[in-house]
Amino acid sequence: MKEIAYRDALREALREEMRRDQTVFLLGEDIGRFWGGAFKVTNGLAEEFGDERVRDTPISESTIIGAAVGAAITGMRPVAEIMFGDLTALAMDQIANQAAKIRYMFGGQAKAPMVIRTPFGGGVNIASHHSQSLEAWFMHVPGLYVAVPSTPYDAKGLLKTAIRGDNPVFFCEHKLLYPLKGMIPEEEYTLPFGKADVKREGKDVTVFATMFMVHQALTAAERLSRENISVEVIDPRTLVPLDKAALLASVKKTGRIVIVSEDCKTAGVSAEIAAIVAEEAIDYLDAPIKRVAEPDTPIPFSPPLEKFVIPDENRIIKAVKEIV
Amino acid sequence: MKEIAYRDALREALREEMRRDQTVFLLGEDIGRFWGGAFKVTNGLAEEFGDERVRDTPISESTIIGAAVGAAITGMRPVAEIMFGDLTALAMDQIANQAAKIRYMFGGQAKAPMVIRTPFGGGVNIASHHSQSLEAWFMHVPGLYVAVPSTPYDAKGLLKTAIRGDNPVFFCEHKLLYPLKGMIPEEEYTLPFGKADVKREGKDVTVFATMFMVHQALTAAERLSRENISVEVIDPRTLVPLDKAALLASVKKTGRIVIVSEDCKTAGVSAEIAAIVAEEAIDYLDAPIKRVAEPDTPIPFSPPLEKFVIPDENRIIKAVKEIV
Amino acid sequence: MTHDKEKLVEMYTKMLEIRFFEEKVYELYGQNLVPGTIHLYAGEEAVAVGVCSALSREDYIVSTHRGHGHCIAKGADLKKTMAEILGKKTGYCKGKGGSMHIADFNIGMLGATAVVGAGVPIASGAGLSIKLRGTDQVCACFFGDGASNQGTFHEGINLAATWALPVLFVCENNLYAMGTRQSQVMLIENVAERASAYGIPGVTVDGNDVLAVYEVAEEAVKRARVGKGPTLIECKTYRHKGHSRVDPATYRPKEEVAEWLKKDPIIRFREQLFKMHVLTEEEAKEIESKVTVAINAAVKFALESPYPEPEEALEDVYA
Amino acid sequence: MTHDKEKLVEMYTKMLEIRFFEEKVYELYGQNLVPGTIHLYAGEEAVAVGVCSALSREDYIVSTHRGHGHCIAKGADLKKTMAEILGKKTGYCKGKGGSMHIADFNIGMLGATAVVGAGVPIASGAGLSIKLRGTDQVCACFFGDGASNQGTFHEGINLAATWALPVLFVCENNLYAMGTRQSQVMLIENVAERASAYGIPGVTVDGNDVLAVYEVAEEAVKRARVGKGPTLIECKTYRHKGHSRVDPATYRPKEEVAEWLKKDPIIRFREQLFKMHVLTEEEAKEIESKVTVAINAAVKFALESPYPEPEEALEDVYA
Ligand SMILES: Cc1ncc(C[n+]2csc(CCOP(=O)(O)OP(=O)(O)O)c2C)c(N)n1
Ligand SMILES: Cc1ncc(C[n+]2csc(CCOP(=O)(O)OP(=O)(O)O)c2C)c(N)n1
Ligand SMILES: [Mg+2]
Ligand SMILES: [Mg+2]
Repeated sequence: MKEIAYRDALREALREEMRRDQTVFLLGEDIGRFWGGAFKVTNGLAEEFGDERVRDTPISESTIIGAAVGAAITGMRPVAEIMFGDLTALAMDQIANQAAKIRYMFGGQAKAPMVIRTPFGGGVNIASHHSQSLEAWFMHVPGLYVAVPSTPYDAKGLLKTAIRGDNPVFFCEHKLLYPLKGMIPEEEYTLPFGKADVKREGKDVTVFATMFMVHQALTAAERLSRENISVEVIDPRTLVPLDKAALLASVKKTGRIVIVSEDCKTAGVSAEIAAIVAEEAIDYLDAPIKRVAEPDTPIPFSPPLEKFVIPDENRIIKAVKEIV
Repeated sequence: MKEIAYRDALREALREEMRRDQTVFLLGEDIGRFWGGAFKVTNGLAEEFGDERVRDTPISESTIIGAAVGAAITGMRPVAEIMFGDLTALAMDQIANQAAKIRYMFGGQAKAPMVIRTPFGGGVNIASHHSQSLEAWFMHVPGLYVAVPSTPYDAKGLLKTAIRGDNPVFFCEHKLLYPLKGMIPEEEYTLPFGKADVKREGKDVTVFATMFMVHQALTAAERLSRENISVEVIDPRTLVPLDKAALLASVKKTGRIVIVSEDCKTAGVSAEIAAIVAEEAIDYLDAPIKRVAEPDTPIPFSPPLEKFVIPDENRIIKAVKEIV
Repeated sequence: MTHDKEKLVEMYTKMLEIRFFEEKVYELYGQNLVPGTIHLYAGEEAVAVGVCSALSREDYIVSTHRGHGHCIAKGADLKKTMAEILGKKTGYCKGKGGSMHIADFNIGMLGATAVVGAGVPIASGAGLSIKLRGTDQVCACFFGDGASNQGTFHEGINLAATWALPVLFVCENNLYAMGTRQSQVMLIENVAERASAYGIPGVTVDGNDVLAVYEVAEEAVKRARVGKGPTLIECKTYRHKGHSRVDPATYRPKEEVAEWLKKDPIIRFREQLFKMHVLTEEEAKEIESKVTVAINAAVKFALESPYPEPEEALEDVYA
Repeated sequence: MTHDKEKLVEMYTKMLEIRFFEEKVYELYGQNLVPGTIHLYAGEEAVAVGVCSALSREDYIVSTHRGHGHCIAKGADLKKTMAEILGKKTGYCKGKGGSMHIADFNIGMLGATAVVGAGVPIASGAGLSIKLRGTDQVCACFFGDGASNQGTFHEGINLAATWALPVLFVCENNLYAMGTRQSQVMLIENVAERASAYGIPGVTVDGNDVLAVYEVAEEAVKRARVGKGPTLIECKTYRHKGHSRVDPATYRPKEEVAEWLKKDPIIRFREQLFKMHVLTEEEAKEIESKVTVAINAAVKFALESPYPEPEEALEDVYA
């Protein structure tokens, strides 16, 4: 095992897959030798693989994705970076109407093995156009997979799987996670999609969380344990496919669930999770379902404002206490 | 009272508001004198109000919305038409990042009184790029209102309110509803946002439905009544703001809810409604929450395939029977 | 210009196939046998055939809502095309795509997208793929005059230009986007003028003259294959029918329609072939009956084919 | 060219205000007093001031992530601008917007969007609004070289061209988009050449020469006010610092940076004013100290202002 930062784990995945498979290549704005990616994920890769396979693009988000689609359906495995998750809105047609549907519309003739990497999340005071978490939009698009790694280990293993798979994967990263360190094996590994990870076992209440919120949930769980409340923290690792079995098993065990998600509450990730539990495990619930999410506002700039809207351990603790 | 088709009711709303207020104008592709709108909603308006106020645009969805934003924040009240709801994906940045956030980002200085009209829904065999229902994406965007009229009466009343309001409104229409007829008053009226309509009263089970699904729900309710199952059909009319009080009151009364929505199930409209009930009325539920929605597939072309994916009265009846 | 008789006859035959195919689709639609909507290619045959004749089987094309002609020109099977348009299980896309989403990956037909303009970046991506794989393929991307006002046109062509990708951007300028005249939505007369914004060649050609289109396309293909990058080719043409099957197209002046009908690309090409002594009246008749037979067989096949089973709707979402 | 002394001095003063303002922001950022990120305008002052000097208070501007300069040039209050950048309640947007989303609707500053290129259609919309309301306002839209590769650039300008909207599309070509050189992402040398794709005038001007910019802008404003439609103005300029505060900008050759620093628009303009006898050394000093005082007052105001209350985050979502 070795210790590595989330961003470096992502880079290792890219590097290993690019070495293994000549059809893998990267495209995006400022991902090449002059910048190395806005968050440095691709730093050094242009030097190793050349400018042909690590391509700096114009500021044309829609075409970054469109070009990836065209390359993917003709034999390549592009990994496209959209510099900020908010900007995926510019490419929504290419993502949702083209990449995701191209296989289906054409009756299974085509496949589009491509990955769209993008950072979501707030916490660094860059306001409404650079701080959103929009996973829910993409969960709502059949044909896409949606990965949401919360640790370096998950990030590397899931990204390798994403690149090797034959479906378009919307791969979410998180600005605050990039510097986060964690242990990963020295040897090569991949992680399956649709397999949740119990980040902490517990018996009184299930906390379902993704991305940066997993860490808030773990902190909350630790603090609650001192008050003898035993929290189970479930991290789905991919939202599509979703490990429903793990989610429901945990809920059936604890009888309570708090769903934590760093996106606007209405029609967000937490809504779908709550709905699944309400459909399939309601008889096991001993308390109402709780959602901890952002209020329905854009993300404000000023630190006290931003801090107010992004869920934190205190809000999780409060929610847990309301139902145990 | 008079009988009128949904599309004509919409046109009446546009005409009345354009007569009342010089700042109201329309823009969109083929909405003018040569075509009158792909679904004929704007037919005849260019003749009455001139080409300056009923503007045919280039095929530039993103700029149709962007131009509406620019006009709205400088004193006009644009009503933009996007020819098919699927194509809003092309304008997602202008809708979600600009129109919706412009007020908030600028600390309340600006307002963007604009309406985005677009038809959703399947049923006419025009396949994956022209048949989706994407309301959930827009519910997830704070700063937007989302209207979902199911009848000529609701369509006219809500559209007038949308035009008069000071917020951007995402106004959903439905292809199969355009020819649908219904009664409306002779005299002028408007309908408030955030006020649900009980389309049919009942006591055994609540069926929450929107748009074309309201009619499927009513048919199902009628059929179920013959088996002595009393169904209450709730139509929220606007998804944002949502009349939670009416929803919860109905659920508390019936103890059961089936949520019907013509969109892909995962992270769709039905997820949010289910989540609200699971958070706020779980103790009143006598059965699991049921969602009736599209399976997670794009909309296929061939009639038997399309019919299979779009929810209908039979699926609603089946869902109701599973919980009563 | 090619003087290869076989090739010229093949081009003529393809054009005829498209025309007869579209006439059948028109007819079947009137009989309520075609679900949904259709956008006929009749009148524009010289564009698809001119361009595709300059391509090899390994080359790619990216198509649009008005895609039947592109398919046939690239060599698609008439039966599977017709079956798809009728929503049958035996169609190219098993009935999932229909008229607006036909594709045949075996012949490099990368599919039709019904989002106007969305094919442009996809074509650039195919060009990029070619470049990275180091083959000498090219990709031809069809789109309309209306599509040239989409952001994707700008972005996609700029990308291909900058990276010198082997792509032909073929604007089928039929003067209208639905009911909207070109002059209502842009100030310039020739869409090809936009090429200068990307530093690539732009050519405007008579889109009803199949040999002229062929020549321009051949030149562009040559450039593309040797790494000189994309060309924007604008073909001035006209659709004989309304935008879609239900459109009476009353927004078009009668004289304009009449004038363009006189420029029918098939009649023109036939006259030319006669003059060139490549074709005799008799041979022309023969081709016509051969094509009629083929189209009728396609219709029969499509009509007799079963619809997909409802549950098949759940397949093909993921690989 | 204007020879009105008052106007020239005002232009010079504005440029200085921007420069000193940016220097303070740079300094405050280093002291951890500026949250988030900032994109400094230093070096590009001649563009904003040249253009805005050709506008009246009633005219509009649409701005970008690099927007401090646009604000100040349009006449924004230094205090409220600085307070916003520091996230204070007294800022233009009550701390909700920050550096990338400043706006002052009272002076026609319609706000900065941080989505590159997104302002272009919004500016066209403002132009449309002007046309429909029948006022004689114009709207100037600022954006970068990088932004000119966005689909919105194409769509937005085409719309304004077609409808003859009173808009100035001002491309601040500072040669780079983050670390990406212009030549990496387009083949043409002058973004202004793209104007021909829309049938409107395109002008490339030395963006470090405030009077040259002013003249070109004045001409474009004149055209716009009489209904002749938009102009695309490309101003070649250079940012003195990195893209954002944390960028060391090592991708730029040292010689290039040195050369451009020599072309500093403020120094150049001052020399010009001396030569024109519009300004004396002494007067220049006076202006400098006046501006210094103003900037210091703005900093003091901003630093002493309170942050918003957390719950204010919930306000201003809907009207
Ligand atoms: C992005 C988008 N906008 C609108 C439509 C609706 N629509 C379908 S075809 C068409 C006109 C296209 O015109 P053009 O590009 O000139 O192609 P043509 O139909 O003339 O071949 C429109 C507006 C669409 N399918 N996609
Ligand atoms: C649509 C979009 N893509 C990417 C970014 C990230 N980004 C911010 S500024 C910038 C460079 C913009 O370059 P240019 O338009 O030349 O303006 P400049 O910064 O040089 O003034 C990028 C890529 C963004 N904010 N928006
Ligand atoms: Mg056309
Ligand atoms: Mg730049």
